[in-house]
Order: sequence, then structure tokens, then C-alpha cells
Amino acid sequence: MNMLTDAAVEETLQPLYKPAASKMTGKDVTVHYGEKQALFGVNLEVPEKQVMALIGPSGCGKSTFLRCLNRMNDTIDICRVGGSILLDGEDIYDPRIDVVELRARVGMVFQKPNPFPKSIYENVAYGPRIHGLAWKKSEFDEVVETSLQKAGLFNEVKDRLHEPGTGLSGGQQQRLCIARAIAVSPEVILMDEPCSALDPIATAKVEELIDELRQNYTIVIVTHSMQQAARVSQRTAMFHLGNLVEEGPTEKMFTNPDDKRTQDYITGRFG
Amino acid sequence: MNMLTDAAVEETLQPLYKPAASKMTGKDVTVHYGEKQALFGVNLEVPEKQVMALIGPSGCGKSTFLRCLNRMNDTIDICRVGGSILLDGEDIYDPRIDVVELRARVGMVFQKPNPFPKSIYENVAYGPRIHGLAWKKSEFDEVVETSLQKAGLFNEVKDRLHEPGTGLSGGQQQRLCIARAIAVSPEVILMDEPCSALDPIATAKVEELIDELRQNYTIVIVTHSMQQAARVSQRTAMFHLGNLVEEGPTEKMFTNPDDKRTQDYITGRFG
Amino acid sequence: RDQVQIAGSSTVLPYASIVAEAFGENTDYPTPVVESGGSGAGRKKLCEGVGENTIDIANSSSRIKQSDIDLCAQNGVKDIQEVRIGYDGIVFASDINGPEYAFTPADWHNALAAKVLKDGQLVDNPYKKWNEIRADLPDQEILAFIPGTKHGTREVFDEKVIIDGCEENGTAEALKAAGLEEKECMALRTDGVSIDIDGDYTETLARVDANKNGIGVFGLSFYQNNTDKLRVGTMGGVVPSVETIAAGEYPVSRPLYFYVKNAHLDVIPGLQEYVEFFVSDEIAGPDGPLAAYGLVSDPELAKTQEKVKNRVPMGALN
Amino acid sequence: MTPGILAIIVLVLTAAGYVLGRRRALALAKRDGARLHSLPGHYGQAVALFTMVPALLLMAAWLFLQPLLIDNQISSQIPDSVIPEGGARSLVMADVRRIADGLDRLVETGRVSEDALSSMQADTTDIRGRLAEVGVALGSDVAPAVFDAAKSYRSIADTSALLRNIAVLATALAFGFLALQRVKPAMRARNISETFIRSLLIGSSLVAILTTFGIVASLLFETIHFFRLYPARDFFFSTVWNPQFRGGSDLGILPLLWGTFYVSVVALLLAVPIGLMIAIYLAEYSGRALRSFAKPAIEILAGIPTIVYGLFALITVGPFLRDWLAQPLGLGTSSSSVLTAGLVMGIMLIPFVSSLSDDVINAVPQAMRDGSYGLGATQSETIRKVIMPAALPGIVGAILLAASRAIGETMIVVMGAGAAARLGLNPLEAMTTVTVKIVSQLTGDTEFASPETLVAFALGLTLFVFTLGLNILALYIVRKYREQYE
Amino acid sequence: MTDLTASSALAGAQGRSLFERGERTRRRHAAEKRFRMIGLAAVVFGILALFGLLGSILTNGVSSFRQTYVALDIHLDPAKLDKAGTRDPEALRKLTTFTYQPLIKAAVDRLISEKGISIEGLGGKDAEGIISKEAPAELRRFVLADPSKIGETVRFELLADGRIDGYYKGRVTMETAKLDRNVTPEQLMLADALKAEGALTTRFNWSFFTAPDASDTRPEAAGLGVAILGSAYMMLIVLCLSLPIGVAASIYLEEFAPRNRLTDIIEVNIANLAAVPSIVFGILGLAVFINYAGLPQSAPIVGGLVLTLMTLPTIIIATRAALKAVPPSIREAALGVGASKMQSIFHHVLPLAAPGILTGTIIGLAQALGETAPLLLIGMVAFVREFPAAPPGGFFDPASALPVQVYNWTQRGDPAFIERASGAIIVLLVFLIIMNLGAIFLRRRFERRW
Ligand SMILES: Nc1ncnc2c1ncn2[C@@H]1O[C@H](COP(=O)(O)OP(=O)(O)OP(=O)(O)O)[C@@H](O)[C@H]1O
Ligand SMILES: Nc1ncnc2c1ncn2[C@@H]1O[C@H](COP(=O)(O)OP(=O)(O)OP(=O)(O)O)[C@@H](O)[C@H]1O
Ligand SMILES: [Mg+2]
Ligand SMILES: [Mg+2]
Ligand SMILES: O=P([O-])([O-])[O-]
Repeated sequence: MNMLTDAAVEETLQPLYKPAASKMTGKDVTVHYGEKQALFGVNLEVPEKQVMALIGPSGCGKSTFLRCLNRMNDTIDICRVGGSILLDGEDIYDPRIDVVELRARVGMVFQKPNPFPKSIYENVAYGPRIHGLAWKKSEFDEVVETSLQKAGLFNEVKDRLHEPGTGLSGGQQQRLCIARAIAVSPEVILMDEPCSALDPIATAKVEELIDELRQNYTIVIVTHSMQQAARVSQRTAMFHLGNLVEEGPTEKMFTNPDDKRTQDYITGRFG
Repeated sequence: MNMLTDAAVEETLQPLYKPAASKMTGKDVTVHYGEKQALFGVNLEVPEKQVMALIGPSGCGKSTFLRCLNRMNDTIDICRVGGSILLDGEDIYDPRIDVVELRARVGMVFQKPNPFPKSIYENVAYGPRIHGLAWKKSEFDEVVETSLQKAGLFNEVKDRLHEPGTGLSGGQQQRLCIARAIAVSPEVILMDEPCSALDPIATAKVEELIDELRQNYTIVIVTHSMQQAARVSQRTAMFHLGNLVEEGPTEKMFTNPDDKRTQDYITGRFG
Repeated sequence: RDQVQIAGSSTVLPYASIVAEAFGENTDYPTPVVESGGSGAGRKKLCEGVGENTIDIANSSSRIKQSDIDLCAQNGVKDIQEVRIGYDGIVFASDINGPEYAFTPADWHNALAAKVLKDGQLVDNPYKKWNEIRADLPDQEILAFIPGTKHGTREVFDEKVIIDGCEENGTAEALKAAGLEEKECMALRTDGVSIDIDGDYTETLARVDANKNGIGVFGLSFYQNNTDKLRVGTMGGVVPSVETIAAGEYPVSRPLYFYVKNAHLDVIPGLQEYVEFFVSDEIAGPDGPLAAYGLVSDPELAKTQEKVKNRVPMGALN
Repeated sequence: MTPGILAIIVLVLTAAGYVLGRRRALALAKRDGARLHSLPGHYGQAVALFTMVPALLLMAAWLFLQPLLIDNQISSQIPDSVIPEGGARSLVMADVRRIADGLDRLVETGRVSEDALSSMQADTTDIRGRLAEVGVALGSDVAPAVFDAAKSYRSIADTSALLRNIAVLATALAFGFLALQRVKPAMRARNISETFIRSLLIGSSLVAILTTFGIVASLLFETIHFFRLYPARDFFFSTVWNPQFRGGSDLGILPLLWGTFYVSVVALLLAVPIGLMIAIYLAEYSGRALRSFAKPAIEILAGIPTIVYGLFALITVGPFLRDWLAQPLGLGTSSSSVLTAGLVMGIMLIPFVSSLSDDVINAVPQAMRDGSYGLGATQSETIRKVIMPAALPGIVGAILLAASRAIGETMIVVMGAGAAARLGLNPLEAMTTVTVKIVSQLTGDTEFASPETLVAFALGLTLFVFTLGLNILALYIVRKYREQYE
Repeated sequence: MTDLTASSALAGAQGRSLFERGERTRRRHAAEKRFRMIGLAAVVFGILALFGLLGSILTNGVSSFRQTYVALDIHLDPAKLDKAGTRDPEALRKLTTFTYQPLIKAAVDRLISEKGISIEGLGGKDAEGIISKEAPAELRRFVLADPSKIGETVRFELLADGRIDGYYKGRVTMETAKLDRNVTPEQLMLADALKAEGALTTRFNWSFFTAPDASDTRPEAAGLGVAILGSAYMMLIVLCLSLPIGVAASIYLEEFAPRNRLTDIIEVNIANLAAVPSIVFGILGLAVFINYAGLPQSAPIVGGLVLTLMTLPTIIIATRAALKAVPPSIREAALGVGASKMQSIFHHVLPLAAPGILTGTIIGLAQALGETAPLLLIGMVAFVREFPAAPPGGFFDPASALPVQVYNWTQRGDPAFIERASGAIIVLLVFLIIMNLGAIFLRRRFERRW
């Protein structure tokens, strides 16, 4: 509890540049998929109540690192994770750790929208239901509505809450998935290119939402859009070929990176 | 054949602004999904050997219209298409039309990457094989390599051509799908947010490729990125709630749109 | 088609297959194919018509019925020989370690009928133990495994044991007096004391094995193969055996038959020879393998041999 | 030339058509530099199909019609006088055919020359004896008129066969040639072969329909016969099943239907939960090693002959349940019971549920699981709340299949549940099912034309209609609750 | 309210150490563990049931793979076999097996006296009774094959009688022999004595797999040869017909057929066929294939066709479920590059559906392989001793089948047949496993998640 207050104090004092207390810490994280090594000793601190962006070329291991943070990689048989990752100072790969509780605290939104084959309402109510966050019908209605609203989807679907979530367009589906993640109010939200299927208006809404969520939550977002990274994140980490190239305040990364590769990647950017 | 030359001449004379001869034409296209109407009488000409971008907020019917252009909507039982769509002056919804031949001439890349659960090589070689575009192993090798190269994927996968395409990262998968579409050398290529899962470098490659392909092919691309639309397309069409709001040269659309909604959408943009 | 085809009764099957096997190894003809599938089905097949893809012989554990003969006539199967091959004894046996039983048909009727005469009254069957029926029967619970209604054996059981018993112990008269039909004699109790077996004797044996106080109804030949597991009960004081049945002392038995399609005799190679072989003394005689296996040899075998040689078709049913 | 050889020749022509068609397409493509509409193989297939299909269709039609026409013609030659009393013309015709067939064989085996045959007379030769030499069975001696009819039958059949061969081969060649001429790059060869494949697919799905027709037809006739002998009201509404040899049987279906239902429900109550849990465990929890061992191993359960289960029920489970359940609870002393048969049958049904469900569960995309885990769901929550609903239609299919098997099972019920038809609630009492009685009445010792045997057909048809109703219900339920992923 | 839910979540999980578990989480984990345990228990139950059944089959049946033989020097006495001394094959053919029985009796008696065995109470017919009733037939075959051997003394390895064989397998004991009508304790003692002398041996029983069935009096000679061939023929027919037809029908119904009343009818209809008792398929087979189409009785072709019809619904149902499970995106991908619907199905959908199809095939074939009831009506539940010819002609010859052999043997009186029935079940299961191994191997190759 001490750490929490400390972090909060620190952040209000120095909103940018100086790293806030770290919510999650990766130490020498290595990942193998079978024979193939996907991450090579990554050391990264995720600051609390800030947005951290992970950038880098396709296939460099951003998603892999992200999935390590809530142990989603556990579901891939051939995936082996080395090193350690701490959440509030506790190693989440400790055998005594409860993955379920971990994932309730570290939520995730995926790259490909994956709504459940259920109604829109049930998609959102699913998390609160399994975590026991709501009991009565009215509570569920409430949490479903707020979550959908936060994800900027409510108006579009309010008349068809009980139709299947899979009948939505791609963008709508992804926003539904975000709503679903928000509904369990996690501490950390991991987002793997959450906006890659969204139009600018929806993207703006989500970005606004991310900014809003930052008040209470720690957010790690993988993105291909430098603009997005610049807009929403306080810190940025650059990956390349499974290595963490460089990490720092977003502003600095985009204006004055230390590493040649970051420089190249960023200036090689378009629009 | 006449039309073709005419179009080519026209294009060299007036590369932009003035619409080229139209390769595909939608007349009063309406689409229903069961009860729900998704397109309301869209009239749109797709100019030959140019890139046309379809923009608009999520769920407005961009994908739906795109799928009408090569009758991919036939596969959805509840989908009914009205009006007519012409390819080189022939109605592609004419019952005498061979859908397969149509789709060989009008290729498609989808929003969600969907590689076949086969090897990378087989993914790309599949199209040429069924269309009889290659016969010998060497010819297949050739077409696979060039297609992968054009899609900017070859270097990353050249050592694992015979591993499954589904083992690639999201971005790699999508590029594989683009390579697969290119491999059959269609006349028109439809792309549904082909870059939504790509990083900037890969995106740049694809955009370059699109620009290159424009020399020989007609391209229709759905995108959420105004920048991308501006960068790659010669003409842009703006959809809203199932209606075609406005269509025109990209430059004009982005600087001086006729319609208030286009204006709003474009200025509401970020980055 | 070059082999004789036979179908019908599963009771006759063991005997027919013993003969078929011997026929195959002692002649140049191929071994006949013997199907089982029930007497009724066998006779139906026999009467399906004349020709290569119909069978030549139907085994039957009961006499052919008029409806079968009509069907035959309708399908152009005119001349049929009836060949009686011997008698099948039906025995009552219990677990080898259990007590001895000396039955009479009357005991069986008292044990299994739905309504019995007790102290001059027609009552729903009250007996639970054998010694309640007759004091010199063992002190054992009544539990009988009798053939299901699909079996020809059941018909014999009904006729020669239950109905005879019904008359013996006076129930029949009482029923008649009460204005009920004789059929009521055969109504068996349904409280789980009498258990129908739709399977075969191996199933009955397994049930007796699992219920040591149970009494099963078996064919004589089956019993003879399992004398180490079963103790046979006497009926009217007679121990069932090939000899006592042949002598007509043991009451519960029935004749077994097969029916031959005369039209096939000259055209199916080996058919006439098989028929003659079957009824020859070496096979069906009292010292032949069939008798050794438990078939009660027909005292009128010579007559049958004569008829078979002359291909005498059967006359009308009497 | 027999039809078999003719068919082989047509097939050879077909193969030739394929090669030529393919070669021609390739040659055209090279010469014109034109892009072929389809792959060269498709052109080959198209030519092959044109060669084969019309010819074979013609042949089939000919083979079907020829006997009818010839019969008609010959039949009119036969005077009424040779038709025996009470017999039918069709029987005599059967004899004619048999004789003609026998004469063919006589000639084939070289016993009689064609010339000798034409001079052969029924009143001078022992036709019956001669035919017996070649193994053709005749019911009686041959009347001269019948023999003459047989001879003209032969000659007409010969001519007809010759015509047939010519016609079929001409068709094959003509169509093949025409098709070959039509091979052009623009020819939609693939569509032709795909249309053909499609009609094959349709044909295959008709097999199921035809089977149903066949079943209904082969049951219906005897069922009608049965209802002429036995009142339908008693059959459907009587609660007593008690067949007798001497007639006067009670043949009420209700106790049998009840037994069928009861045993199946008990079996499914065991098989469905266990089967589903196995499927879930193997698909979601177990390692590859266990799974690749356990799945086929459990499938063996479906392959063990039911008689083994029957013996198991009879010898082990039955007495066990009697001694440990029925007698202590005072529920009876029967070693065969609904529970015995149900439990043992349940074991047999496990793989029907587990294997099919496992495949369906396995097919649910990983993204569904990821989505759920990402929200902090435990594995079991994911399975119960996300995967099962997604896999529901397939699972219902698997359960239906298991239920179907339960209804149709015989051996286990005979040995496990006994043969007593009874309407009761006590699961520890013996009961029996419709299927068991179908088998026992059909293979019994009763005469065929009696209601006691014919009832088997009525039982079969009733069960058929009954399960049809259940299936319609199931389809309706699946439609209502199906959830589609992606 | 938003804050409320948020804070309740906070109270629930946030800020607490990951090592502490909330009450609800504990319950959820308990549920998880229970669920998993139930799953494991189900698997264990399934496997135990299998092992239990297999174990009982094996313990009852393996003994049928061994058989007891007696080595006898038999003098082929010309005085008995060929009084005329012409060695005329025609004349020899007329001699029945009954003529050969005395030769065996003589040989056994001589063996006993040579070895100096004396057993008290050994009856007159007891000694020859330890030899199978199959033996005279064997001698007759031998002599007919080579009449010149008459007059010589030839060593034969003859089958011992079933009860003697049973004695060495524990089925028969001295105790039961006392009660048993078919064997005496003295015969068992004689067998023991012969065994001690090495004249009687128990060894592997090849003829169990190659010999045809034998009648009720000679269980020791009964084999599975005809049944194995018959089953193999039928399975060949079933596989070749039901797999293509079933898959084709499923493809049509799942991919091409318009969704309408008619396809609903077909769908219900197929599901219903699966519920039709197998004996009804026998009725159908009898009516259609034998009575209408005129195919022969007892022939594998008819059995194969009937079992095909019976297996089809299973395969169709499984295949349709598998096709349904293939994600639409795969079909779209293929269509998008210009594949025809037919190509997209045959190139992409079918391979992905293969595991499910193979499962259906495995279950369907397993069922077909073990089925007896329909064969009852088409004449295959029969005593057949002649081997069917090689296919395709052999498809039309009478044959038996493995489950039929099991069914027949379990009905016979002599308990030796029970052991043989279990042996036949083992063979059937091996047959099944061999048949399925291919399918299982293929299934593993095709199985993947996407
Ligand atoms: N399940 C898997 N099995 C094997 N290799 C994998 C798997 N998932 C990812 N990889 C490999 O690991 C490397 C890192 O993949 P990752 O998905 O983390 O990249 P990424 O940075 O997220 O790329 P993108 O921006 O395209 O999503 C890639 O080379 C990829 O091919
Ligand atoms: N298969 C379908 N069944 C029913 N409705 C559908 C289906 N596909 C799309 N729709 C509906 O049609 C409308 C247009 O969808 P479409 O996918 O064309 O939108 P879009 O412009 O491509 O959106 P996005 O940018 O999110 O992909 C949406 O309201 C959507 O919900
Ligand atoms: Mg990624
Ligand atoms: Mg879209
Ligand atoms: O089979 P059976 O007719 O003798 O009962």
C-alpha cells in the first residue's frame, strides 16, 4: 500500500520524463516458442498509472512481451518464458501465483477482435459475472451500459444488446472487446493494437478513454501508429528482433532517441 | 481492348483529377443482411488503373460494398444484393457470369488475416495452381518468391517457406495474404484494411507496392487511415450509414469536400 | 451355387452343423452352409420360391404350419419333404451344488402359474418356496428361468409341463368351473419369480450361475455338455436321458424336423446325398454322433430313410 | 459381350478421352498463347465425362428396360393353357427366364451346341435334367410352349444385347468425339466437371433418403398385414405384452416403448456427463501424450462387440447391483434390471459422446479461449461459459447419435435388462425394449404369417416414426440455441 | 454506480498481494480443481472400463491361442483301408471317417502299452476319447492326398479333445471331471502320463486363425479363418462405399444445399436413420438386396451393403459436424483468390475437417465390425466351413464374420467355446485396432488448431 501512495505522489509531482514508480517490471525476460527464441533478455519497467506504448517492426516480439505480462503465453504449449516479471513487486511467474487473479488485475484486449459467440450483453457481462462483480440484473445492466459507453459503442448497439456480438462489423467487434475488458475494472490493461480495426472517430474515442483510464489504471499498448504512441503514451519502448532497443519518455523517444535503430524506425515513418 | 488502350492513354495524359475510364461501376447498389439494410443505393465508378480508397466510420458499409465487387457476399446466406455492378461493362451479377472467373480477375485481401493452415509456400502457390498459371516447380518457386517479395515478406520467411503460414505473427500473416492475392495477378485487387495489422515499415512497403501495382491493376482499398487514403489513392469515396456521401479526387476530398459530413469526418481526424 | 444352403431353427443348428461337417469331410461335395435365424424365418425363406438364390432346406424345431405351406404353394414351391430327425429333450436343471429336485408338472404349474388352486380356492399364486408347494421338495425359493415366448421350447414347456400340470393339480377344472378358458392355465405369474430368457441356453446357464437357487430350462444336449455345473431334476420320477426319452418315459420332449424343397433335389449338387446322409444310421442312429451329442434318436428312423430315398413329399397337415 | 465387359470398354474409352482432352487443351493453350478457362485436367475430365456418362446412362436404362420389354413380348406368346391352376403368368415367366438362362449356360459350357439347341424339343429331351447339369433348378418338367418361349426369349435377348452394345459404344464414341471437338480455351471445362461432381454429391445425399424409403417400404407391407390380423388400437394402447404360440396374444407396444425410453435415459445419464467430461479433459486439459493415447483407447469401447457388454452385464453388473443395491433397498431380487442394462450400455456409448464432442471442442478457435482467459476466467469457466455454448450444435449431434445407438441396441438389453415387458418405475426390475422384441419375434419359432412374428415389423415402423419425432424436436432445439462463432 | 462496481472490484482484487487469495477466488479455484478432477476421473473411468473389459476378455480368451496336441504313430492299416490292395482313389474316397477311428484307437492303445502306462479304471473308449473327433478327418485327408502311404506308420500331431485341452487351461479339473459326462478323471490321468512322456504338448495354435469353424462336438478344431476373411471383405466394402458416399452427402448438405424445408427433412431423416435398430437394416437388406436384386444369401457383398447403409448416418453426422466447425474465413480466403466453391471445399475445408470425418469413420466402422443383428436376416449368421474365393468373386461366396462367430460360439453347449468366443473377440479387437490405426494416424496429422 505504501508503494501505491508513493507512486501517486511521485506522479502528481512529475507527470512526465521521470519514471513513475513501476507497476510491472520485466527482468531478463526471454521467450522461446519451441526452438525459436522470440525475446532476448528484455528489462523493462512499466510505470504505474501511465500509458506505455510498445513499438517496433512487425514480428519483433511486442505481442509476445505483452502476453507475458498477464501470462497469456501459458496457453501456448510450446511457449517457455524465462527471467521474471513483477507486479507490485511480486513475481507473477511464481508458482504460488494465481493466474486467474493475475489476469483479473491485468486485463487484455487482443489484436484480432474475438467476441464470444453470445449476445453483446452477455459478452460484456461475462467478466463481471465470473468475478462476482455484479449480482443483480440491474447491476449487470449498469456495468454493461457504462462499459459499452466508455468503449464508444453503446449508441450503436443499444437496440440490439441481445443480438450476437459476432454479427457486428470488425470495428464494432473490437470495441465490444474493449468494453468487455473494461467491465472487470482491472489495474493494468494490456492492449494489443486495439485500434487497428477502428476508424478514426472510434479510435479517438478509445484514445480518449485510454487517457481517462490512465487516472486509475496502468496501461500497456502495442501500436503500429507512431502518432498513436505519441498521442496516448507517456513512455515508449522500442523493440527490434526480440530485443528491447530503448525505452524512455515518449517525448524524448520521438524527438531525440538514443539508439540509431529507433531513430531509423521513427524517421522511416509515414504520416 | 479498345477501352483498355483508351484508359491507358487517358491516364498518361491526365494522371489525376479527371476520372479515368471506369473499370467497375456500381449502379444503385443496395445490400440487405436479412432484414437489415446495409447499403442504400450506392452509385460509384471505380476508375481503371487507379487506386480508390473507401473511407467512413466503422459499420458504414465499406466492407459490404467492397465484397459486392467480387461477389464475396454470395457466401453469406442472408445477404441480398440489389442494383447492378459492372466490370468492363459486364454485369457481374448476371446469372451467366462465372463467379470463379470473376474472383480470379477481382482478387481480395481481407480485414482479418486468414492464411490457409498450410505452409507459407503453399499459401502463395495455391492461386497459381488452381488457375494453371504455373506448371513446373521452378515456375512456382518463381511466382512464390516474387509475390512474397512484392508483399515485403520474403526476407523474413525465406528460410521457413515450408512451415505453416498460421505460425506467423499477425502482421506477417496479413502480408502473406497479400502475397497470396498478388500471386494470381488479378485485374482488380480489393483490399479491406490490408494494413490494419501492419507496422509502418511493412505498411510503407505495401503502400509502395500498391503504387507499383497501380501501373497494371485497378485497386480498391478500404482504410481507416486518412493518411493512407491520402497517400495511396487517386480517388476517395466517403460512406456514411450505408450511403455514399461523396466521391472525388482524393486531393479535392481532403482539401475541399462538398459534403458537410465528409468535412466533419476528415477534420475530426487525428494525426 | 455349388453348396447346399440350409436355414432355420437354432435348436436344430448344432445337429445340422455336425452333419454338415461330417458330410463335407466324407464326400467331395462342399460343406453345406447352415444358417440359424429361427424356425419361422427358416420356413419363410424356404417358401420364398424355387431357384438358386433360395435355400434348399429349412430346419425347424416345430412342425411346419399351414400358413407356411400356403405361402410355399403361392410361390411355386410345390413338393416339400418333411424329415423328422429325432427328439429334443427338455430338462430342468439347477446349480450342481444345490439340492436335488424331483418335480411333477403339477409342481411347476403351482410354482409358476398366475392363479393356482390352494385349499380348493383359486388364488393368486402365494408360493414363495418349493417346499410350500409340496413338503418333499427342497426348502428353496422359487426362481425359474424359462425360455422366452420366441422359443419353440416354450411351446413344449407350456403344453407338456404347465398345461399338463394344470390338469394334474386340478386347477384346470377349477378354472373351467369359474367360467374361465383353458388358456388361463398358461398365464404365468409376473412378480419376477418366472423369468423369460430370450437368449439361449448359455444365458440361462449364466443366470443359474448368478442365482444359485434358480432353476433353468435346458435342452438335453446342452445339459449333457455341462453335467459338471448343473444338477438335473427328475420329472415324474424319470431322469431325463436319451434312453428314457426314446422309450417315451420322460414326458417333456419334442420332435425336430427339416423340410426339403424337392424341386432342388436334382439341381443342387449334393442335396439328395446330404439328406440321405443325415438320416443314415451312422449319423442319426442311436450310436451315431447326433445321439452322442444329445439328440434322441427317432425309433422310426428306417421309415424316414425309406421316404427320403423315394423323395416322398409330405401330405396335408393333420 | 457381357454388360461388365461393355462397362470396362466404356471406361477405357473414358480414360482415353481424359488423356486426349487434356492434351488438346494444352496444345491449344500453347499455340494460341491463350489463357485457358480451366486447368488442362478439367478439359480432360470434361471429355471423359461426356464419353462415360451418356453411355453408361444409356446402358443402365437399357439393362433396366430390356427385361421388361422382352417379358412383355414373350409373355404374350404363352398360352393360358400352360399356366397352372392357381399359378400366375409371372411365375411361368420366371421359369422361362430360368430356362433361357440355363440354355445359355449349356451352350457356354459346351454341353450343347447352338444348332443342337435349336432342334431341341421339350417333348423329346429331358430339359429339366439337362439344365440340372449346369445347376439351374427347375420346379417341374418343362411344357413345350414354355420351352419355345424360352428359346425365343433367348434369341430376342441376344439381338437386344447386340443392339445394346452397339448403341452404348456409339454413344460413348460420339459424345467423346463431340466433346473433344468442343475443347477450346473458352470452354468452361471446370464447370462441367464440377456440375458433375455436384450431381454425384446430390446423388450421395439421396442414398440416405432412398434408405429411408427402403426401410419404410420393407416394413410397411408387413405392418399392414399385421394390422389386418391384430387391432391397431390394442397394439398402440394396450399395456400388456404377452405373445402366445396358440394365438390370442397381447401385443401392446406401450411397455416396450417405456422400457426403451427408460433404458436409454439411464444409459445417457451415464454416457453424456462422462463422455462430455472426457471430451473436455482431453481437448482442454490433458497433455498431447495422454490425449493421443486416451482418445483412440476410449474409442475401442465403441468397437467391443455388444455381446461382450451383454455378458458383462449378465455376469458382473447384474448380480452386483442385485446384491448391493436392490436387495438392501428392498427393491427387488432381479439380477437383470433397467439399471444394469442402462449402466453397461452407458459405458459403450461413452466414446460416441466423447470422441465427437472432443473434435467439436477442439475446433473452437483459440481466440475464444484467449478472450476468456484475458478476462481472468479460469479454465473451467472458459469451458463452461464460452466453449460449450460455441460447440453446442456439434455436442447435441453427438448426444443424439448416442441416444440413437441406445435405442437401437439389442444384446446388452437382452442380457442386462431381461426379456420381461413391464411398465414400471423401479429401475431395479427387469424390463425390455422395442428393439429386443423386434429381434426375438423375428427370429422366433412362430410361423411367419402370424401376428406374433409380423408384430416385429409394426414395432420397427412405430419406433421409426417415434424416433423421427424425437429428431425433429432435437433439430428444433438446436436451431433455437445454436451460437455461431467467428 | 460505475464507481461502485469499480470500487467493489478494487476491494476484490486490486492492491492485494497476488499471493493472497480472495474468498471468491478460492472458491473459483476449488471449482476449477473439481472440474478438472471430474474430467480426469471421467477419463480414468473410461480407461478403466476399457481395461476392465479388455482384461476380462483377455483372461478368458488368450488361452484359445494355445492348444493341446498328442503325437501319435498311426499305422495306416491296409487291411482296414484297402482290402483289395488297389490303392484305387475312387474306392478310398468311399471310405468314411468312421473307418479311420479304429486306427486311432489302435495307435493310442499301442502308445499306452509301449510307454507302460497303466491307469486303473480306464474304460474301453476312454483312451481314444482323448483325441479330437477331428482326427479321423485329418487321417482321411492325408490318405486321400497320398494313397501310397497306406501300409506305413506315420507320425501325426493330432488335436487333443477339448476337455483334455481344458484340463491344461484350468477349465476342467479332476473334481469337475468326476461329474462331467464327457470326460473321466482317468482320461485326465492318462493325459498327464502322456504329457510326462512328452507325447502330449500344449503349444501355439495357428489353426485358430486359419481353420474354419467346427461343429459343436469339436471345439478344439474350431477356427476363425472364414470369419476373418468374411469380416475383411465386408469391411472393405463398407469402407469403400460408406466413406465416399457419406462424405459426399455431407458436403452437399453442409456446403451446397440451400437451407430449406427439403434439407431439413434430409437432415432429420439422416439423424433418424442413426436411430434405426440394426436389425431393421437386416430386414431392408433381405427385402432389397436378396429378394429384389437377387444377390446371394450369406454373402459378404450383401453384408457389406447392409452395414454400409447402417454406417452412413454415423459418418454423415460426424462429417457434417466437422465441416461446420471449419471457420468461414478459410472458405473466404480460398474464394478470394478465385477458387471455385468446389475447390475451396476439396482443397481447404475437407483437410481441416478430416479429423472429425475420421472419428466418424472409426466409430462407424467399429460399429459395423461388431454388428450381428442385421447379418442374422441375410443369412450370414451361419455355420460356414468353405472359404470364400478371392475378391471380387469371393464377395458373392458364403462367408461368416467375426461377430457372428462370437455370437455362435457363445450359444454352444460346450464350455470350450466360451474360451474360443473370447479369443475371437480378441482377434476382432486386434482387427479393429489395425483398421483404426491408419485412421488415427491420419487424424493426428490433420489435427490442428487455428
Ligand atoms: N504461437 C507461436 N508459435 C511460434 N512462433 C510464434 C508464435 N507467436 C509468435 N511467434 C513468432 O515470434 C516472433 C514474435 O511474434 P510477435 O507476435 O510477438 O510479434 P509482434 O511484434 O507482435 O508482431 P506484429 O506487429 O506483426 O503483431 C515472430 O517471429 C513470430 O513468428
Ligand atoms: N454477416 C453479417 N450479418 C449481419 N449484419 C452484418 C454482417 N456483416 C456486416 N453486417 C452489418 O452491416 C453493416 C455494415 O458492415 P460493414 O462490415 O460493411 O462495415 P465497415 O464499414 O466495413 O465497418 P468496419 O470499418 O468496422 O469494418 C454493419 O452495421 C454490420 O453490423
Ligand atoms: Mg503482434
Ligand atoms: Mg469492414
Ligand atoms: O430357433 P428355434 O426356432 O429352434 O427356437
